[in-house]
Amino acid sequence: MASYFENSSDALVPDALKGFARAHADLVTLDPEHGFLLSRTAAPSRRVALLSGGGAGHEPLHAGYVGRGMLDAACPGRVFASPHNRQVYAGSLAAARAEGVLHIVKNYTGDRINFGIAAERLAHRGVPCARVLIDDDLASDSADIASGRRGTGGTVLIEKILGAAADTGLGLAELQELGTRLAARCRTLAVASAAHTAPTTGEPAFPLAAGELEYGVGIHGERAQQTVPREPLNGLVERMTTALLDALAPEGPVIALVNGLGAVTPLELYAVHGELATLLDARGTDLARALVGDYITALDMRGFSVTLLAADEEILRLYDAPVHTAALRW
Amino acid sequence: MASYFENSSDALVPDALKGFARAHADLVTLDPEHGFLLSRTAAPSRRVALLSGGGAGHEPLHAGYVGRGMLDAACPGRVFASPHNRQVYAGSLAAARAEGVLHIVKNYTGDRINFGIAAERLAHRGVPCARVLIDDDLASDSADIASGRRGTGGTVLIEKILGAAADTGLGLAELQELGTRLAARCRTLAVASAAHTAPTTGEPAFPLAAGELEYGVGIHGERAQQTVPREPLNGLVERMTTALLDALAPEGPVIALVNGLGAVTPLELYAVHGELATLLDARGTDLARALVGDYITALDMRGFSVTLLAADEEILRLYDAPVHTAALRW
Amino acid sequence: MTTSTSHDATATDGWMRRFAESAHATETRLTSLDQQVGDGDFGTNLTAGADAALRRLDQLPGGDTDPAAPLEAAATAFLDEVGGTSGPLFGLLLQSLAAAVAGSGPTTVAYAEGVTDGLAAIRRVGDAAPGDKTLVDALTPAAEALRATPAGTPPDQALAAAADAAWEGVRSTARLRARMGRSSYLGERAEGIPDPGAVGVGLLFASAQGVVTDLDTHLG
Amino acid sequence: MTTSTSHDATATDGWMRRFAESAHATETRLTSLDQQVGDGDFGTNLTAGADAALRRLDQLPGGDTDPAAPLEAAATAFLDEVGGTSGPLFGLLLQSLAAAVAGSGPTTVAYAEGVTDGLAAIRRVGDAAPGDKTLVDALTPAAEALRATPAGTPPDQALAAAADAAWEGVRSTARLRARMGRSSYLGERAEGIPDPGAVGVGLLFASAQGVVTDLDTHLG
Ligand SMILES: Nc1ncnc2c1ncn2[C@@H]1O[C@H](COP(=O)(O)OP(=O)(O)O)[C@@H](O)[C@H]1O
Ligand SMILES: Nc1ncnc2c1ncn2[C@@H]1O[C@H](COP(=O)(O)OP(=O)(O)O)[C@@H](O)[C@H]1O
Ligand SMILES: [Mg+2]
Ligand SMILES: [Mg+2]
Ligand SMILES: [Mg+2]
Ligand SMILES: [Mg+2]
Repeated sequence: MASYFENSSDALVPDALKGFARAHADLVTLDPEHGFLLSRTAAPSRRVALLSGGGAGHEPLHAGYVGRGMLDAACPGRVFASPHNRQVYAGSLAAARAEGVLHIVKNYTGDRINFGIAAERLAHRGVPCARVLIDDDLASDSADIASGRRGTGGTVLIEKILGAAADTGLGLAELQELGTRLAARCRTLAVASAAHTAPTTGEPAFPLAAGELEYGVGIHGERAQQTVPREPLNGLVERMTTALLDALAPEGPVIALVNGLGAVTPLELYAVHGELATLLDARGTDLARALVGDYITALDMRGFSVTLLAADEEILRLYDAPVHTAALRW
Repeated sequence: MASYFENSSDALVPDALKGFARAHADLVTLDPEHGFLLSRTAAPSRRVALLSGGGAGHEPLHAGYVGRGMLDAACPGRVFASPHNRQVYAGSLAAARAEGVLHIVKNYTGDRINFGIAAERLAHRGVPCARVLIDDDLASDSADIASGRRGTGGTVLIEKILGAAADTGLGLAELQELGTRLAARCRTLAVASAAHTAPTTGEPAFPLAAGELEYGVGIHGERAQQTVPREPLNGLVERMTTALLDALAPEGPVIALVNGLGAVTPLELYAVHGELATLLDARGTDLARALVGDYITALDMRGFSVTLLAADEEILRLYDAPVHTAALRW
Repeated sequence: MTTSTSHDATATDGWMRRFAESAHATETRLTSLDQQVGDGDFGTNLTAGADAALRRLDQLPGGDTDPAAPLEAAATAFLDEVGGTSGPLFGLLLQSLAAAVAGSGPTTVAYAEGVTDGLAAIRRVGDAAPGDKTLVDALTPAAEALRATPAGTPPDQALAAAADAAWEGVRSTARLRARMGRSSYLGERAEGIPDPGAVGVGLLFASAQGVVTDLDTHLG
Repeated sequence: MTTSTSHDATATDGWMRRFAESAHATETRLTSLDQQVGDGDFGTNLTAGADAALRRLDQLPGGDTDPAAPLEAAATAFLDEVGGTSGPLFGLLLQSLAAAVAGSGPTTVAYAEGVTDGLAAIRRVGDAAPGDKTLVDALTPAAEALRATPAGTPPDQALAAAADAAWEGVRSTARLRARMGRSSYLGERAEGIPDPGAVGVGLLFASAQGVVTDLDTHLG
């Protein structure tokens, strides 16, 4: 018997969507037939709708980011599985503004294909559509991996910033250009001390000894390329921060996301944030903004990720713009 | 080696507080010597300060609720241990308004004694002080338990509502009366499918077979009085809801809190919420407001709690008033 | 088997129905191919799409004379109701065919244009190039054959040429090592086995002439 | 041992210093009592408070003539620097004593008032009643003894009477089954053993006269 609280493993995602739509009826509507969530509060100033989606199991991503100042629609697939192109197509038709719809897609083959098919269908219907591909995961930055870096924590920050940009009335090409620029300025690293519970077996998705850490995990419970011995938090965060700074070489302020992958506690996340802030201070990097909490998860994986986005004044201004969704508000 | 990400087990709470204060420097200041957090944004209209506290390990409670419209100060103890009376005393002195300070205390012997000692000290200093005792846990409602019901999920709702009431300029006795009335109208039940990781051993705090559930757990990883076989979610939530409604017999609208105890996923919590809403609809109970998420945790326990508060128009109005803290905003 | 010098709604409807029959007739064989180079669900995915297409064909208004309608119905069925990678890709191909037919009528030129557009869409979406051991390896020669057919050629004859070219492409995939999709993880072990998605493309074009029940003659 | 007909700052300072010495002299025995009925840390908690009090006494300005100051210093030490249940409860008692002395001088009447207030605070905070096998069982008779002492009695004599009454209370706890605090979980197993917190109260009052090194005479 699986250890998830559910009626059946097939029912969990649709049941959760129903409950989500009920809890946030002021913010979203659910189309249960096509399986997408639509914002009820998107700004009238938008000329282009923002739509994202991907496998379930990463909540609050993406459903939690539908609402004013962020996404117009979200299409959740089954757990860790791409949404069907039909969901994306139907959600895009429902959300599209006068100048079309921008797809924010995390770089996974299934997601690329299904969003791509939806985009082809939209083109047949005459609905303008463009894509921003998020590929911020530093651990998959390797010549061996033909499919490219995975999309992870950066998605949250980029969806926020693009939401604010869409509210200012930018057009499709401008939003795509901004999103692509943001993706290039964003890198993430994740570690885990225990795997998520596999929905099918109720057992940990992979074994990991007490003294070991997976260094460079993704958000689907796949093992990392490196298993390393545990070390005190300051050393671990220093290693991650150094790698991120080396990859990004930020010249201006940075925005940080210290993200829980599911079962890690807020105590630990805030301790990570403290170490990160101390390290950035010491290196003279301006930690201008930060989010600490569970923003993009991998079911109940026991781990965390650190994302840095090299910002500038314009990006900070967009980041600071008001947002009101189930999971992000200011 | 413990499975928490930390520098050492003694350092986790102080490190987390430092990181929290850094991440939310716009909302709180930390007094590291005395170990309390103080709001930077409390409304000037308040005549009485609201202070809460308790063992760490329940984050975002209470630190996450310091800020405009909720707490003026929070005093976290070590993990699952009462704060020292000195923290409460010093925090109260720093926070107190013209008409004193209200202590919101969860009903545990250690917390009662330490908040009580602080109150005696405040009286010696001439600072008016009163207490609201939260004892909403239905599972500990038994003639055998001389110490009375434990304080759990209701704390979050009551701190929110009292915060709004304090902002309207109520006096100490009025706030105490309101808080006591709210506590009487609030009940919680919690279940778990796996214990939290014991900080000292890195092992689950108690064993639980795959097919079993602890029915009626608290927030300190103590076992429940009942171990029951797992069942589909709708049956489980129905059992919990029936017990809560029997205890409260609400005649008007209710406010619900569907709360994760740590490692349970948002998917599961929203599925719980969907079941709860369906049951309340069927019984003609008006589910007027709801919160779904991790609001009061037990480290990384795999479980959830359901809280119902029997509201009325006045309580709903206070609940709806704006709040801006690290963990609760509208 | 129908042979006519020009296509109409009856012809495109018959083509799609025969495609469904061919999928069912070869399902076991398709499953076993995908078991050898993939995850074994290609047969199920293709027949699921075929059945969904039949349901939609049956719902078209009787006596409908729009030759694009059956293609459009099949396209929507594959796009909307099939999981996996191949189903929606077949949907894209059928959608382009339907669009071209809707624009220029059910002519050889429209088929050439539709298949060319469909191939381009599939490549945009799936990022596979010829030689990657995917259905692109059957679709590319089929599109070339159609474009090479003189404009006046009857559509059935043009589609027969496309089928021949597609089967040739299918046979070429048996010699390839996969680079895209699931079978790319198998390396050498997939050599010698034709790509199931490519076989599906062969079935599509061949079904314009008649139902395919025997794959062996085509896989050679 | 000092005996004087009226207390001053030297007397209260000496009292607190002797209390610290008594705690150290009996620490091992206190530890073993708390091991039998509690978690074994009472001896450590009491000496930690005593040492913190000594540090604060040493920091008082030399020649300070305020008799409440040593009591206040000890109160803050126990309130602020000791964990566990008993430390801060002793702090509450000392705080009430200091407040009464600050109000009415170091008189018998002030001590009676301070101990009575301190007991009330401890009961408000800890919810224990007489008979629950806690330090309340030593403090209650001590407060009664002080209140029964005529107003003109020298403070040392009044405190000696309080000590006698406290020790009587301590001996009574050996016959009780615990209802509050940790030892309540032990049921019958704690019978026959006096409550360590109550012993601490005996030590406090007895230290007004002199350092206690031998507990056995008092535990009887
Ligand atoms: N990126 C791609 N581009 C084009 N065709 C592809 C691609 N990836 C896989 N295919 C085709 O899909 C076929 C497998 O389809 P199917 O079994 O339905 O999908 P899945 O691999 O998801 O189980 C392969 O034989 C191949 O022809
Ligand atoms: N509720 C209470 N009220 C008054 N005194 C109490 C109470 N609970 C415990 N005590 C006293 O505290 C003593 C134990 O103190 P100590 O060992 O410092 O605390 P802990 O039990 O936390 O380890 C007991 O012997 C008893 O006299
Ligand atoms: Mg397959
Ligand atoms: Mg498959
Ligand atoms: Mg003890
Ligand atoms: Mg102790």
